[in-house]
Amino acid sequence: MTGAVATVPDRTAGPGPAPLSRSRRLAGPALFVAVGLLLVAVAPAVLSPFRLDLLGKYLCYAIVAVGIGLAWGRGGMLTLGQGVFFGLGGYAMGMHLKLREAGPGGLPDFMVWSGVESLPALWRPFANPVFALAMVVLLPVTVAVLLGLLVFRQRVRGAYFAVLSQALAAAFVILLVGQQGLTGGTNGLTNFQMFYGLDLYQPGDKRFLYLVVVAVLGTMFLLAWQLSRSRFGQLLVAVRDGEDRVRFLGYEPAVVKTIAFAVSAGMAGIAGALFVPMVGLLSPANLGIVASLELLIGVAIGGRFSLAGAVGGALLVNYAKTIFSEESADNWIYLQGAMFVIVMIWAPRGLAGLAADARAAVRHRRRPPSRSVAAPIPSGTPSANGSAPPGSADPVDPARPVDDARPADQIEPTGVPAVAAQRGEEPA
Amino acid sequence: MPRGVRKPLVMAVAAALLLSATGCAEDPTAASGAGSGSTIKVGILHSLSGTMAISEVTVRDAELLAIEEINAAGGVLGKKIEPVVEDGASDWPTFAEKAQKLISQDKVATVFGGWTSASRKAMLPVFERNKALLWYPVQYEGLESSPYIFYTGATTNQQIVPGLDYLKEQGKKSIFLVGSDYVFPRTANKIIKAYAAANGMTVLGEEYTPLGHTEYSTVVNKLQQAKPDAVFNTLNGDSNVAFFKQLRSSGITAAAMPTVSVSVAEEEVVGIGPENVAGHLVAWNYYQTTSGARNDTFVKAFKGKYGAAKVTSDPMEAGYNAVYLWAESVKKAGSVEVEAVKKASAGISLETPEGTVTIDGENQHVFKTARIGLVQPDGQIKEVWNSGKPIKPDPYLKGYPWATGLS
Amino acid sequence: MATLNQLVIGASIGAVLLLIALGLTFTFGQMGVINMAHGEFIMAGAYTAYLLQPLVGTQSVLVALPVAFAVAGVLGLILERLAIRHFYGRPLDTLLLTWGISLILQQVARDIFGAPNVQVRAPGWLTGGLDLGGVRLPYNRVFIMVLAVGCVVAIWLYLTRMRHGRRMRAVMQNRQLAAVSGVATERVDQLTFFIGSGLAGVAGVALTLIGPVGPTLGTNYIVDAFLVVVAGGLGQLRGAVIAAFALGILNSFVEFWVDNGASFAKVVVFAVIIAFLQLRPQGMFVVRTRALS
Amino acid sequence: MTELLQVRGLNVVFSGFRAVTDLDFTVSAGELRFLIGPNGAGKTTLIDVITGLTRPTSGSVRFAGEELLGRREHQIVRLGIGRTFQTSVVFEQLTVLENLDLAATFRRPLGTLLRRRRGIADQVAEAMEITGLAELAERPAGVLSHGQRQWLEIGMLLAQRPSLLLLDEPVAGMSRDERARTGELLRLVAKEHTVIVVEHDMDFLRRFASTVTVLHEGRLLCEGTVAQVQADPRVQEVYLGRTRKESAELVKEAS
Repeated sequence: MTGAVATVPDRTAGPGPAPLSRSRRLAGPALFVAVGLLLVAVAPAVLSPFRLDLLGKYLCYAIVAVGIGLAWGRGGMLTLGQGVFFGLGGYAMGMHLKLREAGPGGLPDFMVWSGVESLPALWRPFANPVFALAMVVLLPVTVAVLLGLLVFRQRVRGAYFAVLSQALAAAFVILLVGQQGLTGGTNGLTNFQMFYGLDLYQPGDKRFLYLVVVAVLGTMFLLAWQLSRSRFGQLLVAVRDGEDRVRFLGYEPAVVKTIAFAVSAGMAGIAGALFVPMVGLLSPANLGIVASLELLIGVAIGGRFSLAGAVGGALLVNYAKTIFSEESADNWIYLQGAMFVIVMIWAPRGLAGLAADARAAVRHRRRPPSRSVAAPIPSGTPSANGSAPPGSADPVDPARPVDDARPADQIEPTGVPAVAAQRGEEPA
Repeated sequence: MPRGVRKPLVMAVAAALLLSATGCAEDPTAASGAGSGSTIKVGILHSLSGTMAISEVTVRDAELLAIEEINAAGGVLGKKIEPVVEDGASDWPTFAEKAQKLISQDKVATVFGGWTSASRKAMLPVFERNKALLWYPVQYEGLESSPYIFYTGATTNQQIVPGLDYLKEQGKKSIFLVGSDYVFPRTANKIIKAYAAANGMTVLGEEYTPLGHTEYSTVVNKLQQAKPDAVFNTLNGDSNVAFFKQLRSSGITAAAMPTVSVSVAEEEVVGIGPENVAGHLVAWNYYQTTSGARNDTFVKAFKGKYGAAKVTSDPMEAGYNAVYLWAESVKKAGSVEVEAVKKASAGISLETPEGTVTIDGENQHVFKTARIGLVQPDGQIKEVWNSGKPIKPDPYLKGYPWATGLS
Repeated sequence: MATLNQLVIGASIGAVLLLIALGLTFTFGQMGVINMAHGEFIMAGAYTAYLLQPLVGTQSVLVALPVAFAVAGVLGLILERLAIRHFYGRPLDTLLLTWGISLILQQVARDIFGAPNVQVRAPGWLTGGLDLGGVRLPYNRVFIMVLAVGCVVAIWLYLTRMRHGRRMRAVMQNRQLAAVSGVATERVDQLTFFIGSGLAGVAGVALTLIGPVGPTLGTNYIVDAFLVVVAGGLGQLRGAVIAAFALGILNSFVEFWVDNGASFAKVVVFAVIIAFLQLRPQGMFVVRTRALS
Repeated sequence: MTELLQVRGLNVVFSGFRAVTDLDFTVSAGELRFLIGPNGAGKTTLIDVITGLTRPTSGSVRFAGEELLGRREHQIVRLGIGRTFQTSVVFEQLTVLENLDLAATFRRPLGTLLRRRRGIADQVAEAMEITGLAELAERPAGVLSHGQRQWLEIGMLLAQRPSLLLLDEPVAGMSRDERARTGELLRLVAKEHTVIVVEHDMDFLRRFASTVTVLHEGRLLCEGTVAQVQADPRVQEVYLGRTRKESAELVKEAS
């Protein structure tokens, strides 16, 4: 009755998360270790340097995918501007590397042919390797926090947020392109030689860089995994499924969303910073609307509700793009487009959803996977007019394990807050 | 084995298979490309999708035509040329990726490709690193001379400077610069401003619009306010269509305010609509109407292969020439080996649709004749001036005193 | 004088924005479908005008208006039937789906019509301009403005005077209530998609007068169109009209007063929309349904 | 008794429609107050204003001396005011336990947010006990029946440890048994909390209400015990003095 902000210690007695059978509990870590071994030990041995470079590039995209999985899959924020954060991290790193290799007068090559005579003040601090590394994370996080607080506090969400984040990507590209002397314009930053002592022209050093990318991906994955199994992760899912209801749990959903958004932005920034030495160039084309959509589509295809699905999807989509376009330079767009359409229609929860259904079918033998695949799932944000999406009458997928913390698991959003309807808001 | 663990293993095995399949894609027999075997592989790398496909698809067509013709005439070194076509997808990193693929997977002898400066800048380190050859067929902004790139389009002193000379000759005292916001227009305009300052011309304004921009009424209004004697237009692609349509409907005539365009060729004229651009000037090294038997056969062959309604244009011709110049160099070198070809290429001279072109061994650009053309109502371009003889390429404009300090 | 001229230009840019966004206010507004293929429906309208050209000569633009409406409308209907109807209740997913479809449609156009732009001749009577005391307004701009206003009026009449239209409005405002009141929402959705896509076709025809006609035509306009709808408020005809003209005029003035302003104007427009949403988070006009007690 | 909630001079206008007019309303600490009135009387609007969902045109709402107007919803919750909704909203993907735990979370230090839940906190256990949901702790909230959901919502409120609870039609749509159970729950809750209940159900009202406030067309009509209110001719007019048909409907709705 006092209502004091007393903190209550957790009781140690009583049931924790439901115990799982040992094999199921080990499945996730086993998969993690298996994929890790494959990437660390098998891939470098089997693949040619060219293919290993490509795999490294896909892994950079997979790092972004982990962030998207967090922001979109868990948090329901359909971010179409992830390229912006990727770009901010990438440019921070690219600027540093360019300064390291600057020609006469300490100017990067493109400034010379753009007619810039002295190094712009904006560039100077990036000569410091530590500053550059810090900016790789801080720049995207800052932009994400600013944007997040501006739009989420105003309860801009769903399609509105999607369109705004897309416009952000468009505006960012235009800004970058317009400042040719500062950013290299459409060309972007190209022709990198060294990366923190690694010679990017040496296959051995390049392989080491690849391993760094694998390690970063693993770390980011574990970070996102821990976040989503924590209370914060539950809160995030709660915000996704009933943002307005969360206010009445004493939380400002805008803050919860902004944090998740900022974390995903930071991951994208780190991915961009690794992309630069891995691929050897960064241009506005890598961060525009199309690039941002491609980042997203990988997550959608892999399965946005599963972090592992997001990673797998990013790898698969980029691999498919390479292979399709190599096999059929004239018609690969058809293949790519068809892949998106088919997956979105027939596997709305992505390949990870299919896998979960298959598992469930094997385990229960009571519901064929086709039914739950065809069952529509609600979008990441609640439809605020209170219309329950079809299928939400039976919102609990038998495939959903009690413990939702394991990365490969599915958390489907449902939740149809009546609060929103009372506020007279439009469907988002 | 517990059931839960089996699945990850299955996935791991599947992933291993996938990876090894990728590895297998590196067919060891692909090494045949560079000379052994019965064919010589060459790469063709242009955007076949995305926004740049508008321009690049026909360049690929012209390059394939040249390969077909050379093969019909017996190929080079007794072998047929086998093109490997890749899509740059209007995306610069993709250009770099595919260039690397052509070099290390397909082991091609050379690559013909690129259009935008950005795609060239993205590919440049790939070719330099692998010591492989790129033939780049489009006019560009100069200030570059990579030992592993051959530039068969015009550099600035073969297109922009003659265009300015022509305007000066016509007594135009004031100009307005309109361009797309990317590297070529910005660099070109820097050169134009230096030229104008040295030649008593005033630059009344400089406007850049984003690539793909289609709303030009404000730019046209600025032109109306500034009233320049002429407009120097470095817009690219789609934007030209919108610009000329809107320029015309605003009542500005070519007679009152002529524009000189450096990225509008026969092909673009079709898309703009000849009636919208008739009477305006363009600066190139080749037109479909350029006289000469060699051009007649080129135009005839191109229409024969791709349809009578097709037109030929400067970048297509430059791509077509690039294949012939490479083949000529290979014949002279007696090998497709890169250093040998580079060495042999110096001074190679060829009768091409645009006239005689010669490779300048110094910078791997080619001597080209500059031509100013007037767009005709039928969509063709009539030459109104030419430089008389091929101009020596000077990518850094070292021979122009007013240009010191530009690079 | 230049200022007046810019005002006129702003209004004509606004008319273009309105035309391309009008269809979206329906599909995005009513059904929450983020139709990335809307740009390709615009493209389909433009190519319709191109295809009719050899048949009906230079008046093709006029003939093309209704035909393009039908062509794009049917395309939209097909899309709705085959794909989008599986997506109701999860509108955000439609974005990815329709993006895939837009990629395919672009490639189809490239394979049918070739990668380069094609030409659509404007009728002779659209080539001149109207002199308003020193300010010249090209006839094709007048035509686009009249067309935009005409479309708005037609839609408004349809929504308020026709039975079908009133049903559509009912579904827009409260889908569930409409459904339980006996409105066949599925039919209404089909009709909405037909009309929304058809309007894109009309916009495509109009755009042939001032811009390029090629496979990537739609990508030039799609982001602007979405911004208009977001600024205007979902499903709000009035909001879309005001937003389109406000953004058009803002654009034209920023571009005119700032040197090299075309790029800058786009950034400013984005910033203004973010700022605007601070004041009006749900767009300009929100349907108010009073809190139920 | 100390006045916990004071509403003074409240006016709420929705685009010309006056939902609440010059309303004064006071609730003392420890009270169990029922809020009744016909549709459109302004009951839910009043609750919306108190909890920050609706911004009034003018007036003041003070809670334990603090002005509530101008605060955002979550800040008001943190002051110790919790509410439920007519249509219960729980997080269907989360289990009952997780729902309750989440509701209790904001009183914990920030660091616990980043950790996984281990064990059950005291207030969560209490809330489960009092609502009788302990057996369903590990079930996803999505499988609960309508009544169970309402109890879960009330449980979530209790886990928040609020000092004022606002319940918006807690028994609407419930079966007779469920209503009785909810009434018992209400009695238990009211022992330790101040509670305001919006309710239509006359039967429920008679059985569990102590003080009743009647709203009509946005104004305070009268206030008093159930008996006083029922005897008030104005109330009878509002409820019964209409056409028979309407009253019949009202009765139907209430039952």
